[in-house]
Amino acid sequence: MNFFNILAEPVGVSHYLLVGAVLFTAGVVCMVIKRNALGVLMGIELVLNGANINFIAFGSPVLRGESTVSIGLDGQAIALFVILLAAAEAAVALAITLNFYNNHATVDVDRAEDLKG
Amino acid sequence: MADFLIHTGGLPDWIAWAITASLAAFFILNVIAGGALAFIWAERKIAARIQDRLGPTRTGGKFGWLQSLADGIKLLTKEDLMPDGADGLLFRLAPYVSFCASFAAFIALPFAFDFVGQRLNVGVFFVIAVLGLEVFGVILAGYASASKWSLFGAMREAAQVVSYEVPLGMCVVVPVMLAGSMDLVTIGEKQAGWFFQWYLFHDPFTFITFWIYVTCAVASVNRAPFDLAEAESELVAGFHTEYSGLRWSFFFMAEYGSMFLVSALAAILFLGGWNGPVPVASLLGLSDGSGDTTGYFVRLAGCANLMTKATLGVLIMMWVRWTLPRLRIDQVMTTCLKYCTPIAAVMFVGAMLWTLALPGGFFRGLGRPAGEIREGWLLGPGGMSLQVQKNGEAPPSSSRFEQSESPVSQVGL
Amino acid sequence: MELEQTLPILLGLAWITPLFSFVAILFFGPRMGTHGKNAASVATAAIVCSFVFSLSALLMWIGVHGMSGGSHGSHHVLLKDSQTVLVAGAAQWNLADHQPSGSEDASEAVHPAHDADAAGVQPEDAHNLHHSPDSSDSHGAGAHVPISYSGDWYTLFKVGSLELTIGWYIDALTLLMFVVVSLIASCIHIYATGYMHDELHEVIDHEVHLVAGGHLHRPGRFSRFFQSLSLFCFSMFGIVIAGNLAMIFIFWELVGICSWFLIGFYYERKTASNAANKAFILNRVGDFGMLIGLMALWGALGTFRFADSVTMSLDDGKPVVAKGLFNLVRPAENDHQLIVPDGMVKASASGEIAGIMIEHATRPRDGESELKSRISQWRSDGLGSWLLIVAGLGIFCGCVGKSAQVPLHVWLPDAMEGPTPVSALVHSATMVAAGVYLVGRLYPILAPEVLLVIAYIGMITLVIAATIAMVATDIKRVLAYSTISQLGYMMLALGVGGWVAGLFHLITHAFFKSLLFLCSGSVIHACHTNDMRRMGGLAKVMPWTAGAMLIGCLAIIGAGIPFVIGFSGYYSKDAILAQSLSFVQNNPSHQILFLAAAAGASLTAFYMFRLWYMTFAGEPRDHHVAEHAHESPLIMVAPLVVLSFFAVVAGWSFSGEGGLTGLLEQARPAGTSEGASHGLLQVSLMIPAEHESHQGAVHRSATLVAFTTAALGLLAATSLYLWKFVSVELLSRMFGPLVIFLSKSWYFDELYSFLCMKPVLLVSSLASGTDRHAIDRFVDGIAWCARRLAVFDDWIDRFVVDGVVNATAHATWNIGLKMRDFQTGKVRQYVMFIVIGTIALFVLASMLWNSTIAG
Amino acid sequence: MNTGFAITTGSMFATIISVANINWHGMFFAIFALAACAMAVAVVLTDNVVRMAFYLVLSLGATAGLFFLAGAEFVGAMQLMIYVGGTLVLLVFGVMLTAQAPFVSMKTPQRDWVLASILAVCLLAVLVQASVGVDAWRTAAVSVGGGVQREAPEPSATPLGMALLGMRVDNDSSGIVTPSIRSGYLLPFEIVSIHLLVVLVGAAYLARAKRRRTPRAVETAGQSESKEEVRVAS
Repeated sequence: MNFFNILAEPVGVSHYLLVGAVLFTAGVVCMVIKRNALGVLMGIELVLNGANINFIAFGSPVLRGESTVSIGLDGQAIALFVILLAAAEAAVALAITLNFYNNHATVDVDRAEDLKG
Repeated sequence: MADFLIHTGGLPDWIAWAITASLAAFFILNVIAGGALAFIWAERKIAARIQDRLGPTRTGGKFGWLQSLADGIKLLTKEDLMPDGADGLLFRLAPYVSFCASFAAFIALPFAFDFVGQRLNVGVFFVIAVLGLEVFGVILAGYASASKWSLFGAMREAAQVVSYEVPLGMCVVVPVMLAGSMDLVTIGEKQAGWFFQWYLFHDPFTFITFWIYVTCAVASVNRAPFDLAEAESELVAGFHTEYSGLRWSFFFMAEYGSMFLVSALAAILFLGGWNGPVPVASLLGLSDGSGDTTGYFVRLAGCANLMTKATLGVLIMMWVRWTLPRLRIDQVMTTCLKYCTPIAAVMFVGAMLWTLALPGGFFRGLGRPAGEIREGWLLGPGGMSLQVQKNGEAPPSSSRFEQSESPVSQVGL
Repeated sequence: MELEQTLPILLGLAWITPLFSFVAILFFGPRMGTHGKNAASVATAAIVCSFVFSLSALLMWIGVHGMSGGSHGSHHVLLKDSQTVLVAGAAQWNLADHQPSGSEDASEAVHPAHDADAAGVQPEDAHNLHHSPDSSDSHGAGAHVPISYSGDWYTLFKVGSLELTIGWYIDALTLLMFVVVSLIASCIHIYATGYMHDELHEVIDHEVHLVAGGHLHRPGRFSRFFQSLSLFCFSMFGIVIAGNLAMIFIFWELVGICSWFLIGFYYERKTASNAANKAFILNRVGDFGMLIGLMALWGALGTFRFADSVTMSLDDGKPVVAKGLFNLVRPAENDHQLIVPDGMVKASASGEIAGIMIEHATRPRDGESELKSRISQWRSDGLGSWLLIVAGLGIFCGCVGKSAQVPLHVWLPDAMEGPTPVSALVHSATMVAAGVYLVGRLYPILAPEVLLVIAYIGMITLVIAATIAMVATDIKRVLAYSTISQLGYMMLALGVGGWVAGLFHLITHAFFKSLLFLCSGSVIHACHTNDMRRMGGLAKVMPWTAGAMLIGCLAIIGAGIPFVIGFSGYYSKDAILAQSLSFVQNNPSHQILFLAAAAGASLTAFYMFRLWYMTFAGEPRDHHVAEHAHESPLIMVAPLVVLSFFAVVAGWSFSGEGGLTGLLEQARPAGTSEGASHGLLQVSLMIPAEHESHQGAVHRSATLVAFTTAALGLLAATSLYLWKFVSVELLSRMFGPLVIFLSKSWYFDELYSFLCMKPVLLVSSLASGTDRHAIDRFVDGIAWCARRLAVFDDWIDRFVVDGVVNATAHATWNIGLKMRDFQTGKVRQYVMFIVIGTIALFVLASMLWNSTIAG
Repeated sequence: MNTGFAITTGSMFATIISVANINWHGMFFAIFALAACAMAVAVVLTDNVVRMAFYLVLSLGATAGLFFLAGAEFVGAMQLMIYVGGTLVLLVFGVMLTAQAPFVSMKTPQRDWVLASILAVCLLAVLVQASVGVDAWRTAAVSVGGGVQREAPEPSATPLGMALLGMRVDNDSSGIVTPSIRSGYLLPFEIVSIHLLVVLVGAAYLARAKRRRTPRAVETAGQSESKEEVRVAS
């Protein structure tokens, strides 16, 4: 069907997926262009949220409650775990960043190229 | 009310819903703003009394009724400054973030059992979470105003609030467990009846939990003795050092709003919510559930109940503030991590065991987590079955609140 | 608690305790106290425990069955006994079948056994019960059955009819052996604690001369000594308690290996290690014969069990009786007289059986019936009796090896290389006793011909060993040869039918021989030499030892006031002589047996007192030795006292028929107590019943002969070595060659080296020659080819393989250098790569599988 | 293309503001979705780290709103609490601790911008195609919005909690309660809890105060002290 009709239709999973896609892309771009390690971290958070939106959308009782392909509650559960693990990841990543900052006196990820081949 | 508008007023639905929603919002806003005015006045008087002074006496009558109103006007007319070097955008946005946070938390707070902006079935959780957002505005303010005092204040507040969310959450979980629901309305309903039906008196553990909750609540709205964020003796005024005028007053409203909020939460979770100590209504044979006008007035009475309890809580906070000395940051952290958290955890386990041991609690009809759990759900894989017995009447979430369904429930906010 | 349930427990404990101490010392020995000092206490405690256990077992036995010989009991006693056999057979704890617990198993097993024999399920017992009265008045105590309990602890495995079990066969003999062995072993342990104290610290072995000159310095092996000692006792107990031949064989070999450990204790000494090897190898030679015997028995009879075993059959609760060896060879139907069992008859008549089976191939049942009818006839034809004889001889071969009979006796004198306590243990109670014990245990299945052979072997051994002992100068060697000759006595006694006499002598000899060895040990300990010619006059220095030794000598020569009282040896040796006398009277053609025994008595007296005089009496010949000599410490003297006490009283009988002989009578094999048992092939051979030798005439004359011969020997020794009427040198010069011949111990070693070692060496030199000249050449050739090949291979390796490998490596290296540039170390670029990859993948996938992209 | 776009946007507004019955769900979805996307883009576009954090907060908050709309209240609240309340506070802490003047805004070379934008366009195209491509996803199953639903809100937290306890009590697609169809989440739950504990310890270890030779040692050490506590608490 026409691509732009999406805007004319009642809200369905695809709309959520669109939002997720935008967030995901934004996160990736953020990871790519931010030189600040914390910026990269935020990019990661954005990416995770994009994924989360997809999970929620697929598992949502409101959107696809009676649909046969709904993953039902699993979506929410997985989203929950994603959130928790994101928190953990943020803690560790931040710790690493601070360590890097303490050792290199900068948070510029371009300066973190000790592994350069 | 929306029904009333639709059916009798013959308005189209969405206008009716819009009117209702905006009315509710207006009501809540007034609770905060007017509450803030009243509380500021009350605080000044109480502080004065405790310090053996008189406090405001002139403005508006003998007791200085209009003192805080005058202050408000002064603040409105004041020029608000922004230090150069400050991050303009964040500096401007920060107060509104705080205020919106504490304002949005009121959405899920029931004043009587269907006087509620939006009846969320994760109400408690929602309130706590949104309340936690308030700190963000503070941090932004502290950072944006390019002053190290502000920054330190913000840091402290952030550290304190975020860490105090842990024991706070644990304390909140206890009544949630007893009621078997996170829906504030359900929790309140569970405590209907005489005052000894309140969760405060459910068992010794809940009793202790209540006091832990009070401590953590005071800390999480960073009032004295936990007001490290605006420790005027160390940091000039903490995170709002650079603020003045209207923005400053927004911070203040946010603070008083959240004070009132946590007090109301305490009232609902532990002190029976809108149920008075004596079930007058049911004694008179009025069912507050019925949608007719008497029921409406009964709900108004319940609303008054809750207000009273919450106000009492706020006054107690003031009293504590002007009585106790301020803690050091490390002491604050110690209190949270070394004392409140373990005690709360123990209380949680204790209450759970208590519920398992005597499901009736001290008195019949209590401690039955029957809120949202249906029998059908109890036969899990492997025949795992919880020690849950269902309430006599149908769970409130299913039958009793049909006509009181606010339109906002479909739109999610 | 019933006796048949108590005894296995007690004796089993007594048996297993030394094993525990062995294991304990094996693992923690060196850590027990300083230099493993407490290992001695552990081992001693263990052996004393087993002594206590076995003593209490013996006392319980006496409490139930009394001390009087069963053969003279009245008949209802016999009925009880025969039932006891049944019950004991039923009450076996077979751990292999899944009975919940021993006791209830026993209780449920007992009742079926009773009503079984009431219902006459076992015909032999029914027969036994009914016919005992008339059989009794027909000939003496015809139906006498030894009281014995047997059973199994554990079944190792069960293949067809072969069933190896750890079982028990307990009768008075077992109990006596247990008590004696544990008692003597305890004394020896205590003694050894003192004797081996040198091993507690660094030992300088003066008999080992290193190539670099000087003597060997080695750490002490105190704990190791006691560890081997404990294992030794454990194995001996195993032999004694064993309920079947297989188990006996196992522990037989264990004893062998223990003797190897102990004799080779000072293994740095060439002589010691040689002696150990010699003992072990000679025992192996004997055990080969024993294996043959076992195979003959099992192949023909299909069981190793001694006693009948009653097992509940699985389909119906009825007890199933599996006949044991004894009951097979001496069936109760036959009044326990020895007949060739059916199995052996069939085995040796296999040809005929095959014929019968073929002609009745269509109707096998008739074949069976005809077999049954023909068996007795075949037996009367004498088929199978050779099999029985071979079995007996084979097993006796093992005994020859173990208890050092001619021609396998040469290991025993060399075994003196071990520490003296070991010699005492080996020669008194344990190892050499094992052979005699085995002959006594298997007595029921030994055909008269076998017994005759045993008798002759024993006689020859007796004389040869005694003559050698006359001229030996090493004090321990004298004792060793005397041991051999005493063992010869026992074998002789058993061979001429003196079952009780032989085992009685075994026990008494155990006491006084261990006493003698310990005494010699303390002498050696005092003088640091074995050579009697350097001793003399030690009686003044070490009175206790001298006294104990004197008692030992008197006991071994069987001194006593005739018909009144005497040392233990007096009774046993008299019994032997009497039995041989009655045997000779019955078979005049074998006069030599009695004469040799009598002569042996006087020789014994001679060399024993020669030893005593040369050691203790007269003047010290070597002052250097004499002034060093001293009395041994108390811990070594106390066992001497204990043992000498037993050496004196062991033979006394307390009330009428009581005493050791009475107890042994209870264990006498069934059917040996009544009159003549005739040979299978040579019917004229007749072995008299033992109690006939107790008749007045025979016994009296035997006693007199024994006394006179012993007195003569004593007189000769005294006149030669104490009064010195004739100088010994003169005599030895007169009989020079004879003396040399004797002191070379009849050139047995040379004979063996000529007969066995020379051929072996020849063959081996031939083999080595072939090896060196033929095989090595071949191998070298192959090696040469291999080297050539290797050179070529090396070339290929270097130029082809390495070339490829290096090329690959180089290529990889260059690629790596190229790839380096991608590894920028910039996180953001990595992310970018990831995303690009993802997109590429997605596009690729959508192109390949034409998925629903773009609607 | 342009015209089609205009038409469809027009039709969109028509659908949203239809006087007869206003599609609240659609409206709020539009609000939240636009907020989330705009804020995410803002995160990308700003150079100032603190503002990035601020925009991120708003974006995530809007996402939480979307969760609420989608009927996952619990997850939404969780998002607010943990993400916005915890993780981001943590992030802002990091920002402030490392916010020396040169690092607050670090310029990215133009080349990267160009590359990234090309990349973004491709990725977005792929994702959008994927999300719009499937027809089954484009129709909302239940007719949300419009008429007032009379039945009580379906509890969402309890099935989740029971699932975390290892019991599945949620209706599967056929609508009947069949607990044993899908497995619970007890094990993942435990694993995650252990994981969080490990992470706490590890983070505290990584960021512990070390003695260094650089003069900057003192303050960073002092700050990392207070930061540890926050991390433990969040």
